[in-house]
Order: sequence, then C-alpha cells, then structure tokens
Amino acid sequence: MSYFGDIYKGIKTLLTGMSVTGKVFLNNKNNSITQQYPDNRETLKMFNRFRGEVVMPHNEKNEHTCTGCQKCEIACPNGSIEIIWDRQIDPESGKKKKMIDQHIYHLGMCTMCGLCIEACPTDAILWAQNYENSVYDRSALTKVLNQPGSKIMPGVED
Amino acid sequence: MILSINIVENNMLNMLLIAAIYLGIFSVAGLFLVLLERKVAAWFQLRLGPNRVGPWGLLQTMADALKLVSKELTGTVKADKFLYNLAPYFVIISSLMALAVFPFTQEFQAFDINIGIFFLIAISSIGVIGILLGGWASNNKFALIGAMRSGVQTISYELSVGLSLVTMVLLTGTLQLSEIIEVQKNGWLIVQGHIPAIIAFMIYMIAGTAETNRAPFDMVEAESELGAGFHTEYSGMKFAYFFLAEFINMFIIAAIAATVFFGGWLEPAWLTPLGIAEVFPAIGVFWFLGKTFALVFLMMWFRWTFPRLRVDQLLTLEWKYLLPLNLLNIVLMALIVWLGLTIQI
Amino acid sequence: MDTNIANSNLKSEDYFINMGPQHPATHGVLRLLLTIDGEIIKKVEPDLGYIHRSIEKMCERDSYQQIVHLTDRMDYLSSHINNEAVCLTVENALQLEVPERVKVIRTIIGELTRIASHCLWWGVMGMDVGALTTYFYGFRDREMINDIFEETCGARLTMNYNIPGGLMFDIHPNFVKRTKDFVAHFKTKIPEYDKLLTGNVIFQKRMKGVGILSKEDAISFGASGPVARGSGYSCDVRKYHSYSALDKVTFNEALKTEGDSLARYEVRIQEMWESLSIIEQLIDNIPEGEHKVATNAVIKLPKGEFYQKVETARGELGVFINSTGTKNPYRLKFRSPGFSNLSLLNHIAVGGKIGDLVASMATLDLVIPDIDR
Amino acid sequence: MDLMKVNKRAVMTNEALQNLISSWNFELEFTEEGSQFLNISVKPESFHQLMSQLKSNNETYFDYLFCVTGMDWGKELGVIYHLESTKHRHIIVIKIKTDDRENPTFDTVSDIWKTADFHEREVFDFFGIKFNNHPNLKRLFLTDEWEGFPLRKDYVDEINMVIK
Repeated sequence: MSYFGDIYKGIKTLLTGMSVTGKVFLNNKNNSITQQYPDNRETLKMFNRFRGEVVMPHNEKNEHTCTGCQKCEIACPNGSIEIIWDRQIDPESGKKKKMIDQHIYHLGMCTMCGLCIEACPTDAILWAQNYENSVYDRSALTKVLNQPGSKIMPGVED
Repeated sequence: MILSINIVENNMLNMLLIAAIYLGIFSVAGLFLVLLERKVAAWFQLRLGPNRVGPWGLLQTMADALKLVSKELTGTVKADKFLYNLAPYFVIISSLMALAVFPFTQEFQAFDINIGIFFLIAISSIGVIGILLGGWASNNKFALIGAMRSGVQTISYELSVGLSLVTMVLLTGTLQLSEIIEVQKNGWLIVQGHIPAIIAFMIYMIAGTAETNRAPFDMVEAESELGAGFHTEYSGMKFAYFFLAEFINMFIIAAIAATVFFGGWLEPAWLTPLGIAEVFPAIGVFWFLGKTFALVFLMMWFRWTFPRLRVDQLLTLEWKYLLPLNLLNIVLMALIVWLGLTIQI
Repeated sequence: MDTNIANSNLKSEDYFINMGPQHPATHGVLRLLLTIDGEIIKKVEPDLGYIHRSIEKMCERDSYQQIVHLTDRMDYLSSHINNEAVCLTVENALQLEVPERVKVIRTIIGELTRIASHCLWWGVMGMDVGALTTYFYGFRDREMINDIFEETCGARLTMNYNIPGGLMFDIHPNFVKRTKDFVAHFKTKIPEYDKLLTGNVIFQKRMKGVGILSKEDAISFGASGPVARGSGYSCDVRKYHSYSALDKVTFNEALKTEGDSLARYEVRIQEMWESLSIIEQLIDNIPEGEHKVATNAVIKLPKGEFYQKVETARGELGVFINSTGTKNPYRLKFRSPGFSNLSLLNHIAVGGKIGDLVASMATLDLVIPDIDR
Repeated sequence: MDLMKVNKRAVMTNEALQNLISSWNFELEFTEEGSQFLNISVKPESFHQLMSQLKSNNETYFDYLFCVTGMDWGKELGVIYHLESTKHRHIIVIKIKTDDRENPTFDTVSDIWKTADFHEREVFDFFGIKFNNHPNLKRLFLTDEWEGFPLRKDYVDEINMVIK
C-alpha cells in the first residue's frame, strides 16, 4: 500500500510547505523586508564605516591636512588618485615645501578598497557615507578633492 | 418578413452588446487578476508589491497594459508569419469564449446551453493549439521545446479535468450549468458527494493548475530552463494576449470549480434563512466571485510555494496517479449515487 | 510516393541549444552549448570567458596589499575568505605571526560569509527548480549578515577587510551583539527552509538520484567543497589544513555518500548548522589585543613558492605565489573551486533532462567570476 | 603556528617521499625552494610515466590533482602540478619545463585525472602550451581568433594593459 502511503506523505509535505508561506502571507505587514528606497531618503542612514566616496574634509578656514606625500596615490590599485603638486614657499617657515595643487579623485575608477585612507599619514582623506553617486556625464565622476583656494593646515607634517 | 428581419437584427445587436460588455468586463478582470497575482506574490515573498501607480498600486496593470499596447511588435525574420500572428488570437479567443456559459447569478448568464460542462472542457483545450502554433511558428528552439511540452501536458491533463468533472456529473445528472446549480440548492456538491467529491475536487485543482500551465506545472515557460518558453519571440500586445489568456484561464478553472463543487452563485446554506438572496438576487455575483477568487488564491498559493515538476514527472503524476485514482473515484461515486448515500440538506 | 522514413533521404542531426550567456539558470555569464535529443541531454560544453578580467595578470603588477582587493571580485560571495587566503599566503611567506584576536575575527567573519553564501545559494536553488519564494527568504537572512559586514567592514559584498598582517580596522562595538542576534534568528529559520523546500515531495523527486557523482569521479575531477562532500569525499580544508582559529573549535564535517543533487543540497544545509556552531564557540571568546601587526609599507616576499589552501563556501581555494623577492609576485595562480566543479557538469548532466541539468547545476553552486577570474 | 605544524609534518613525509620516488629510476631533480611541499622537476619525456606511477603506486597514491599552473620563467615555459593523496594526505609538486617557446608541448595527464582536461585547456589558452593526446584542446576563455598568449611575460597589448 506504499502507493497510497506515498500520496498521503506527498500531500502532507506540500501542506507543510504551504503553511510556511501562508504564515508569511498573514504577517506580511510586519515582515516586509523591502525598503521604499527613494521615499526613505530622510531616514536611510548608512553605517559610519560605509565606503561611499573619498572626500577631503576642510575646516572653516578652508584648510585641509593633505601634505601631498602621494602615499594614497601609490597605494591605489587602480590609479584613481592623481596628485598635482608643486614646491612652494611656506609662508610660516619661509622654506620650500611640497604642496598640493589639485588632489584629483576618479570616482568612476574607484573600487572602494580603502587602501588610500589606510595609507594616509595625516588623515587628510576620509570616507563619506553618501550612496547616490550616479551621474549623467562620466566626466562628473572626476573630482578635485581640495577646495579652490584651500591651504594646508598649519603645523601638519608627514 | 419584416418582423423576422427585425428579430434577427435584434438578436445580432443583443449579441454584439453582450459580447462588448463581456469583453470589457473581462479585460478589466484580467488586469485585476494580474495585479492580484503580483500583490499576493509580494505578500508571500516578504515584499510590498506594486504600490506606485494609483492608490495601493491599483492602476499598475493599467499602466503596464498601456505600455504593452504602445510597444513595438518584434518578431523573427524566419518566422512563419501567418501562424505566428494567428497564435495569440487563438489563445485569447478560446479562453474568452469559455466565459459565455458561466451563470454569475440566476439571471446573469449569456449562453445557457444544455452541454455546458462539455462545452467548457472542449473550449479550454483548444487554447493549446495556439501555444503549439506560437512555439512552432516563431522559429526559436526554446519556444519549440516549450510548445511541445505544452502539447504533451495539456493532452494528458485534459483527461483528469474531464473525468473529475464527469464524477460530479454523476451526481447532478445534467451537463447544463444552470441546472447543476439548481441541484445544489440541497447542499453544495462537495457536501452531497462527500469523500469522492473531495477527491474529485483535489484532482480537479491539480489538473486544472496544470491545464493553465501555471507553476508548479509551468513546464511550458519554465523560466529557469527555457527562458520564456513558447512566447520567447513575442512582444507587445501579442505577448499581452498570451499573458491575459493565462489569467483568464485561471479564472475559468476556478469558476468551473466554484460552479460545480461549491454551488456557484448560491449563498452558504446557513445564510439562506436570512433571505437576502430573495430580496436582492444580484448578491449571487458576490458569492460567485468570492468563491472563484478564493480558488484563484489557492492556485496562487500553489504557485508561490512549490517547485516545478520535471516534464517526465508531470506525466508520471497524471498517468500513474491522477488517472487511476480518477477512474476509481468515478466507480466510487457511482456506487454512492446508486446506493443513495449522498448527503442532502 | 515513398513514405518509409528509413528509406528516404531524411537526415537526423544533433539539436544544439545555446544556454546562456544570458539565461536565468546560468547565474551570470556562463554559456553552455547543449546537444540534446528531445529533452535528453547528450552533451554539455561550457564556454567561458565572458567575464574574464585576467586577475592573475593584474596581480603580477600589483603590490601584495593591492592584490587582496582583487580577490573580492573573484568569488564575490565568499570575498572575505578569498581575502584571507591571500593574506595567509603572504603572512606565511613572511613568517609573520598575527595576533589571536585577528585569527578569531577572521574565522567568525569567514563563517558568516559561508552562511551568507549558502543562504543565497539556497534561495537561488529554489528558484532554479521553480519555487520562486525561497529566493526572498534566503535574502532576508543574508541581509542581516550583510548589515553586520557593512557596520564592521564598510561594505556589504566586496569587503576588503583583511590586509597582510591583520585586519584593516578593529570590529565595530555592535559586532558581537549583532552576530549573536543573527545566530539566534537563523536557528529558527533553517528548520523553516527544511519545511518549505527540503521536505517538499516535488523537490525530493527533482533532486533524488539526479546528477550522480561517484566518489572516484569526484576526486578525479578535482571536486571540492560541498560538491565533493556530497559524494562522500572528505575534503574539508578546515579539517585537514586548518588555518586561522579553526583549530580551536570543534565541528563536524558535513558528509553524505549518495552523490546525487539531494546529497549536495543537504551537505550545504548541514554546513550552515556547523558554521553557526563555530560562530557560537568563538563569539564570546574574542581575545583582546591588536587588530594587526605592523608590516613594511612595501611588502617584499622572500624568493620561493608559496601555496595556501582555504575552504571557501564553494570549496578549496588555492593561492599559489611564485616570488622572486620583489614587491610583486612573479606569478600568482588562483586555484578556484568553481572551475574544477564546473568541469564535472558534463559528466553528471549527460543522460538527464533539461530540468535535471538546471537542478544539478544549481547544486554545483557556480559563481562565474570565480571560474573566469 | 599553523604553518609550523604543517611544515613539520610535511618535512617528515617529504623526506620519505623523496626517498621513495627517487628509487623509481626516473631522471628527477628534488628541490624545496622555499615551499612547504616537496618539489620535483621531471624531464618531459618521462613525465607521463611518472605521473601515472604517482597515482597508481599504493604508497604515493596521488589521486587528487588540485592545481595546474602554467609558468613562464622568462626563458622557459612550463607547468606546475600540485597533487594530493586522499589516502595519505601528503602533497607533492611536479614541474616540467621546456626551452621551446615557439611550440612547447607536453604529454597530457587528462587520462589520469579528469580534472586536467579543463586545467590544461586553461594553460593552453594563456600560455600556448600544447598537450599531446588531449581530447579537446581548444581555447577555453579567449576567443578562437585571439592572438598571443596573455599570461606569458612577453605578451604586449598596449591598449588594454596598464603597466605601473
């Protein structure tokens, strides 16, 4: 009679399966795992360590801490960072010192590996937590991280 | 002479009018079913479902239909153009035709013929020709395999659909749908026929799901095996016809079950003393649709829970399990009717 | 007119089907050239390279720190374990002893990665055999792990948390609590998986006796991971070539002898339980200490050849480094588990139906970037 | 710690293995060159015979070929085979080399280990090393019309290769 036994067992397993989905169906209000993405921008908060984009923080005097040591440029596996630098006379000490002209960051080539930020001796670059990085024009992904007219913060040495 | 022409004209007008009303209702109903399926699927799957177009996403399928209408009709160069274009109409027309015989209430029935059940079984199996044509004519290997599977599947499962309904016909003694409902005033057939009726109902639901080519019997499309199966090469409105037909077929299968097993537009027996139906007969539509949608929901529940069968297991299920059981069941039902063991309320 | 087919000039030809590179069952860009006879598979010929990025060549010009992040992009579902493999090779070559804390954290995250990978596989497995709902249930649980990763490592998939010499930064204060929450949650979910899919009669019929791989063939084809263990070949690298903190924990190697698709499926379900048990043993005893040891900014490996095996979610990943003493490897080879596992697909699929091919392929758990590297 | 343990165990077996295999009358060269495994260099002529003996001999029983690495040593081309025994759990490394960069050819081992089929195709694809008697030696990853062998050290592609 294993013929009918098989049918009985088969139907039982089918009903067990249906009970699992059925429970989810009845609780769907509380269970839903999807996020209403563009609507929840206000509440959607990334974790502090989230790697969104490399930024260079500036203080209120428009000063950053990048000494132009190029360690990030060397650490980067994809060549996403290019630093244009020059030796200029430091107004404080009056000596010639390496200073950045432009810290160029190609977001389009970046793989968010974090090696540049690990390599930076002065914490001049950090991760930003923004996540909406798509643009209409590829060239907009090439960013200059130091703000125009910004200077190195006095007292920062590598 | 003049009179007779008038009658003919009247009939023609009537027919056209009724056809237009039915078409209107059921294209909307089809769209609603698509929406329902998507919502139900979402709720089974921890999602929210469509909720962007209109309140609670109610207009989502309208928007989809508009998109499909405006889409370009692509096709393969080497397709058999005539058959390729014919196939979707075959499918949609055959499924719309079946709707004509359903009694929505006592008065609301377009076409009450005395071979109602027979007509339904016959019509519902014509659709497969459209699928075969579509798969063959679109000159695509995946489509061809899908179509061949469909042929195999529908031919097999028609037997079970037919025989499980025949089991119930033993109880009613008539094929006419309005009379089948009349018989059920003494209790729904699933109650009257108790054990064999329940078995027949289970067989019918399994075979019916297979007949509509829905998961777990969606061999024809079998997304993970054949991509899109027989309608791989269809786009735009022609694809929409196949899509809509699938949902109308689902409605038809559920509606047959509601009519034959669950008393159609009859209200549940414990409500009869209240006499709502006598005051307000149109309430029958509510009961009919309520039962039908409950069964449609059951089919959706199947779809979103079970894995798909393999094509040979599909045939094993039919020929080794459903068919012998079905034949036994008919004998059992005949015995019960003969010995007068039915339950009458 | 002659109607006898045997006497006529009708020719019979093989029927070819291109499955992929864009096909729902090939999970990415695998292309299979199928020779079929009706529904029966006569031959399966994989055609690879649609996503080949030549990671091995890129490694030859990168420093050892930079290589680590490339391995994220191989088997992206076990990225942490891939990272670990490269780091272990470099550390072993340098004879560098990493702190106990690093070892334990690496092991915990490695096992979480394995669970996350198996969750996704389970969901996709269900989807391949037609049960679409499993996909979302698998993702629900995987999402919790991804959150743990995101909070600690900063990324959900390509984490790059390991560096030669330790970890990039210490674990997040919430890590332990979140992991414990997950373990408690997931213990209630695996029985649900079993109810929904494992026990289902249709699923059982689809999997049992399908795609049979004998133990001898598994060894000969170089199978590893759950694929080999489903055939009874005990090959858990975590047991035989234990690394990181895996020698401190006790766990059973999931082993089945049937060799069919169902056995491979059950091995993975069993592995999830074992991984949970490993995590539970370690999560309360993370030793205090540093999260890395200092290495030179430019790592130069001594001259020689170094090989390290690890057990990823898919099987044995080998890293072979041939160093000439410079800051780049002279040659770096990844022995990827998926590549060997794919080579036996033809063997197990021939004679089955198209549906069987899809089911067996799902139990191989192929990740195409891992094969194409 | 782990490494030390593995090394200790492996060194023991390595010596025993070396003694055993050197008694087989092949022209072999044993090295360890910084590797934890026993390395054996073998002449291409006796390669296939050695490999089949390594598998069939009960004391070695290397039945698990887990890694096949194509190598370009600059002057020579060659292949490195990593073998493991599922019975004894010891590992050995076999190397073959040839100076012929135009038409390097070795014997296939795909008749001994089935996995070698795919691995040898990969080596053929990237290094251009041919294998005698291989059942299906076609390009696996690259297109059929691809010119050159990308993993060779002398491969140049000025457009796609970024050299630091």
